[in-house]
Amino acid sequence: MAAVSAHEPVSAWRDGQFSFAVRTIGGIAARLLSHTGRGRVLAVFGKCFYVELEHGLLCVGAEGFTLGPLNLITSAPASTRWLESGVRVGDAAVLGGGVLRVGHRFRFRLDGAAEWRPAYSGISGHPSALREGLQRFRLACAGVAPAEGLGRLIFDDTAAGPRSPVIDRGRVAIRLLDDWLDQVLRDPDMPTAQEPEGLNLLMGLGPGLTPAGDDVLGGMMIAAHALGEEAVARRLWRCARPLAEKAAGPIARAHLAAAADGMGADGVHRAIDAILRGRAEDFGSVIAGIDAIGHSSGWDAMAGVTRFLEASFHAREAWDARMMGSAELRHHLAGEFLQPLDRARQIAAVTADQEML
Amino acid sequence: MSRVIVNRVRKGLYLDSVALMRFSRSIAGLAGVEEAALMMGTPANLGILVEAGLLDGAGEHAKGGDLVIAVRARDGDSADAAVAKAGELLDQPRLTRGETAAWRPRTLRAALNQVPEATLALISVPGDFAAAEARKAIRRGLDAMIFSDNVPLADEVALKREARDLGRLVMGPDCGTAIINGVPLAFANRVPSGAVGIIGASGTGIQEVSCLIARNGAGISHAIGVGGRDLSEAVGGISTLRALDMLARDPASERVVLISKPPAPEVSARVLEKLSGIGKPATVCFVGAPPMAMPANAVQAFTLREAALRSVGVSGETPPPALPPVPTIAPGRREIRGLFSGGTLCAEAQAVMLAGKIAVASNAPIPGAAPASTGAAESLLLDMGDDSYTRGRPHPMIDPEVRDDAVRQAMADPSVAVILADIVLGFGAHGDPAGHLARAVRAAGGAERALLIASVTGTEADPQIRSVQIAKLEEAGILVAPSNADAARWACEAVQR
Amino acid sequence: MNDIAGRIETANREALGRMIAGDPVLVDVIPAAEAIPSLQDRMILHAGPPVDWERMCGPMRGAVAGIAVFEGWAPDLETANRMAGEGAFDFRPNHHFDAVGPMTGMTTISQPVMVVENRAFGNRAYCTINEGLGKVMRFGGNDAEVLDRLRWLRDGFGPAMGRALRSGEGIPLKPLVARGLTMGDEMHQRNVGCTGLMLRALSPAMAASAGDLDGLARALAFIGGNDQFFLNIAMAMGKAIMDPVRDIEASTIVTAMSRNGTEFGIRVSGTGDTWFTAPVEMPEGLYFPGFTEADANPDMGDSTIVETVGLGGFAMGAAPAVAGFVGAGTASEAANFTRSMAEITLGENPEWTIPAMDYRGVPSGIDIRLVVETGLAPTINTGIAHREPGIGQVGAGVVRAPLACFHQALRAFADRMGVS
Amino acid sequence: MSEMSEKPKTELLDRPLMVVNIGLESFAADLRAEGAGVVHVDWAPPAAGDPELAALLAKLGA
Repeated sequence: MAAVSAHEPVSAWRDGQFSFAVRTIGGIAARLLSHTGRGRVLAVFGKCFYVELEHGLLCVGAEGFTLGPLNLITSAPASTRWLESGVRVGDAAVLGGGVLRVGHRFRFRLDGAAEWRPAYSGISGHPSALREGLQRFRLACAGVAPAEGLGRLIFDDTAAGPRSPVIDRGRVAIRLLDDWLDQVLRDPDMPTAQEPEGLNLLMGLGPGLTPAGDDVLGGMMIAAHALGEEAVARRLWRCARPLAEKAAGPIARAHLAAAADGMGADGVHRAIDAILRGRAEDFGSVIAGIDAIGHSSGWDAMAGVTRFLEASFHAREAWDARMMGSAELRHHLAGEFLQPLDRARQIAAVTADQEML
Repeated sequence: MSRVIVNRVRKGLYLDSVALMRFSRSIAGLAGVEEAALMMGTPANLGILVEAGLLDGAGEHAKGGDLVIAVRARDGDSADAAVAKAGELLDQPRLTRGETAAWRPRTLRAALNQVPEATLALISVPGDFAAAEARKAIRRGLDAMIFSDNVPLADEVALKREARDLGRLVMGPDCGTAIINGVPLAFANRVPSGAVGIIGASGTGIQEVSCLIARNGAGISHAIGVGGRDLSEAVGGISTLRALDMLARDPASERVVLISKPPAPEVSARVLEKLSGIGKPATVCFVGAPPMAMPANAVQAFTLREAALRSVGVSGETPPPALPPVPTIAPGRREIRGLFSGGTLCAEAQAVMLAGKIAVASNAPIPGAAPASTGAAESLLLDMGDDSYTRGRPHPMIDPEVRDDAVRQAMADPSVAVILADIVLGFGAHGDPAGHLARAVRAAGGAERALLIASVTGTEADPQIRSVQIAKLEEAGILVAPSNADAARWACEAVQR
Repeated sequence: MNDIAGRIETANREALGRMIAGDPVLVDVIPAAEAIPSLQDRMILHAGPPVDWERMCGPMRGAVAGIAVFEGWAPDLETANRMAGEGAFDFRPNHHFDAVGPMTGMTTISQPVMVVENRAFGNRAYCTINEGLGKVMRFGGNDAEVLDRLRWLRDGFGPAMGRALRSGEGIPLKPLVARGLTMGDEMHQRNVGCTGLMLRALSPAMAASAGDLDGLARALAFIGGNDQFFLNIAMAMGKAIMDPVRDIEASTIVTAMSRNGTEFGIRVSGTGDTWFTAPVEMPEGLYFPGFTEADANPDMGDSTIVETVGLGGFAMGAAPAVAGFVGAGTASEAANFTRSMAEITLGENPEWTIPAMDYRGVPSGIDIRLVVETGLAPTINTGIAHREPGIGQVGAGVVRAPLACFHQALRAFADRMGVS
Repeated sequence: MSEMSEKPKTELLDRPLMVVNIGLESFAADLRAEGAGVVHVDWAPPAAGDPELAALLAKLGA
């Protein structure tokens, strides 16, 4: 067959086939790839394509593609467009001998690939760090979150900004979920009978491959795992799963199932880590990480994350107040980090920001 | 100002939100479009589409994994255009799986490379290309059957002269019917094979004769259509003479029937002279022609029915069946209105009526009949297969709708006593012409109306099954005669009673 | 009128006969100046119909600058560019000098050319040696690495291959290509089978006549490492087969198809040396990962001489892997390309048969009348070069010869025959 | 075109019918249903309907 461009290792090309190394594999994808099997290409997009195997989906991307539970990051050049290079919906996918073959043109070698799992740096989850982190994060992404989708639910006051049917329904759903989270986080052994309303409004809501509403729920479950509240995540998923089975397509369902296991795109995990540590300087790269996750799905997930963190902060605070029994303590806690003067200016800045949005 | 909502659902189609957003905006910007949305068909999104007044029946059943294209526009056209544009945008280059498309040759030359033993080219391309394709065929040693009409006369003449020099046969143009070695071609009927060879200048003439022969227990060796203008002065009967040579040499053909409208005098002389030399008994039926001198081996028939009976040895004089009892026709009604899809069947009906001393007019008059435009005669027989009716519309045998208006008018016309109609079955014809006519008649309704008489040209072996078609006509109160000639005779009797 | 058709048929039968009777043999590798006496100093032969400096595409300009430095006509690339703009070099098509060249197709005096002799008619045709993959002169590469390789080809590989060929009777190419067809090659986008066969044919003689072992090892590794090594030989073979078919009065057979990155040109037997040209079309194909259509250079190269003799896109039925590779549908649809080309050719080549199509011969003798009548333009399996000089191939696809060339040719032919 | 003259004279009536159908595909389908030999030509006007070129082709024996 013919030559390959100069800066592409000739080894990638052999007799009509391109063979690339897989650099990193997401946690869930790794489980799928641990045994042989057959499947097919389910959908092809610019930078990635989804392969449906017997037990689930995985997503193949080129160099620099976002890390995630379903993702395979390969050595294919970053500017690769899979459709233009011949990947087609329906191409056969064959897994065996440490190699994933896709159609007649592509081979992805799995040996030596690193597995990726979300990692948190010893989060204390101390309410005061959490509250400050949330404020700093909101400040950093004011005006950055896109108008589409539910990203603007990150901010408390969503009344501002252009109205849309998606936001209207989303706000109603979030308010219902906030109330439910508030109770379940305060009283973990709340009777399970109480279903988290608002899920049916949220599931499948909004544009995008994985609807915005699904990403919000995903963000909530991921945040729950991050804060050690796996039980809450499981309860959310127990109610949401049947809705997802009926309403969502296989790709949205796969992402939700991963979130139910506490795993989402790397950018979301980094954002949670930064918020919980309250560290200021990370937010620039955190914002970029979120933006890299599909058009709005990173921001939609962060809406779910911030809602969950907010609810868990209030529940923790109420619990502390009950324990300490006095308002001073609350004041003490609130003031510990910020000098009174800073606080006033701080609050003014945040409110000003929101009008501008 | 009526607004139109159009939805289209694309099953299992995945698009990321960037693409969905881009497409929605580009469609919303199209002319006449008020609002457009492309969303995955999740229940929540369908709820949004309802609220935005964008959902219609098609979009309702979309599932989570489907993509819904929803458009509200000023009018139907802009809505459809917008949905079509959305479809275009969505159709990324998809290589369809599926079995390999068998290769179909693009030209006669390539087809002959694939199938060198081909013997006949059946040509039904638009008229102005048909002669050129036929010329290529005869030059490659094939005979040609030209189904296409609207072939210029000069092209027909030049083509047939070259065919004569090459010893080839050109059937047509406008040849709708032929049966070769028992195989029906184009608009033919499925008739048993037998000893009678037919040469016909008209399609429905061949169909009527071959079906009547079949009904009388005999069969056809070959039916060769030569086209309506072959026996004209300009063409000079080249294909008829060639066909006579072929049937003369053909062992399977023991008898020959020749059917056409009255040919030009010197052409008919030349044809009859050739006929006398074929060494086989022949029946000649120049529909509408006066009695003529026939060669020793030939006998003249004046109707298709008579020609069919004579060719199977049944004498023409056997008394035709009489008109069954029918309600008396109201005094005001005097006219016979004939609505024919078959040209020669119309000619035969005119011949029968003229013989029955009834003044007849037609848009395709035989000698002795008045042109339709004069309106002089009381009875009007229309050949609805004529170019004036089929300009830009399919032939009435394919699309009976063409005849419905004329049926309604005739039923509503108080002066019409009898309505005559032919039903032609066989390959290529409409799937249920009788059912169609029956529905048109019932729809026209009206308590007191004209007498309807029809005949069914076809066989039990035809796709439409003749007995089934007859039953449908009789159910609608339409009288069914055994042949086209009988139907015409019954009409005369009904009017003269 | 019928005698015109008769004359054309007789002429075409003669033309097809000469095509089938051709007996191309690879006999030598010698410097271009020695092979082509009319090739002068500062003359640069290029692929495709005539094109001047202003209208040359990026890769061809890169190649011109590079070859000028290689031949010592300019000290460096910038000066070479300036000189080219000032008309210092005489640009001519390869085809006018019995030569062909892939992609930019640079042929100049000191480059070694492979010599294919048509033993049935005694004519010879020439083509430079295929440089291999990636950054090479044929894709417009012109840096030190490219020029060093050209020097090695001139001083090392070329002479070695020439010596090997001269030590024997030459290598008949028809039987070799016949075996290549049974191995899935179509001699344009896929030459892996024939390259292997050529290496087996050459190595004993190269070893026997080798000056030093390192040189021999490098030469054999050079052939073995380049799947497209045989492409240039197939092209010279195509040229050697078609040249005796030129200038047959009243013949409507196409004797050359070629593109220069700007225009696609064809020549027809019965219309002399005239080129009938039209803007070259963009190929439809699949891109190597990392590249898209935006990176593609319009179609370029004399390699369509391969389709002219019935191989390449015409023999796709023998190379199902190519159909998949060039994005021309599934492998099982490859045979349809050959059947489609059979609609516009006058006959089949009985020596080059396709097993998967029941040993049917490859469609041979493109007739401009059939192309115009059916509207089926010749299908070409083409490599897609990057728009920027020196990056190399970025994909492969199928491209159709523009019908406009054939309409022009038919009208010119009719005039010449006194038919209007 | 090139093997025109040597083609033996085929007689329509005395050998099994093998039809080259050029035009309406339904005719080919009917013939196939009747078990007759037929090859359907995917026909298009010569020279894409350009009358001038088509005329030239005819004169040049295409």
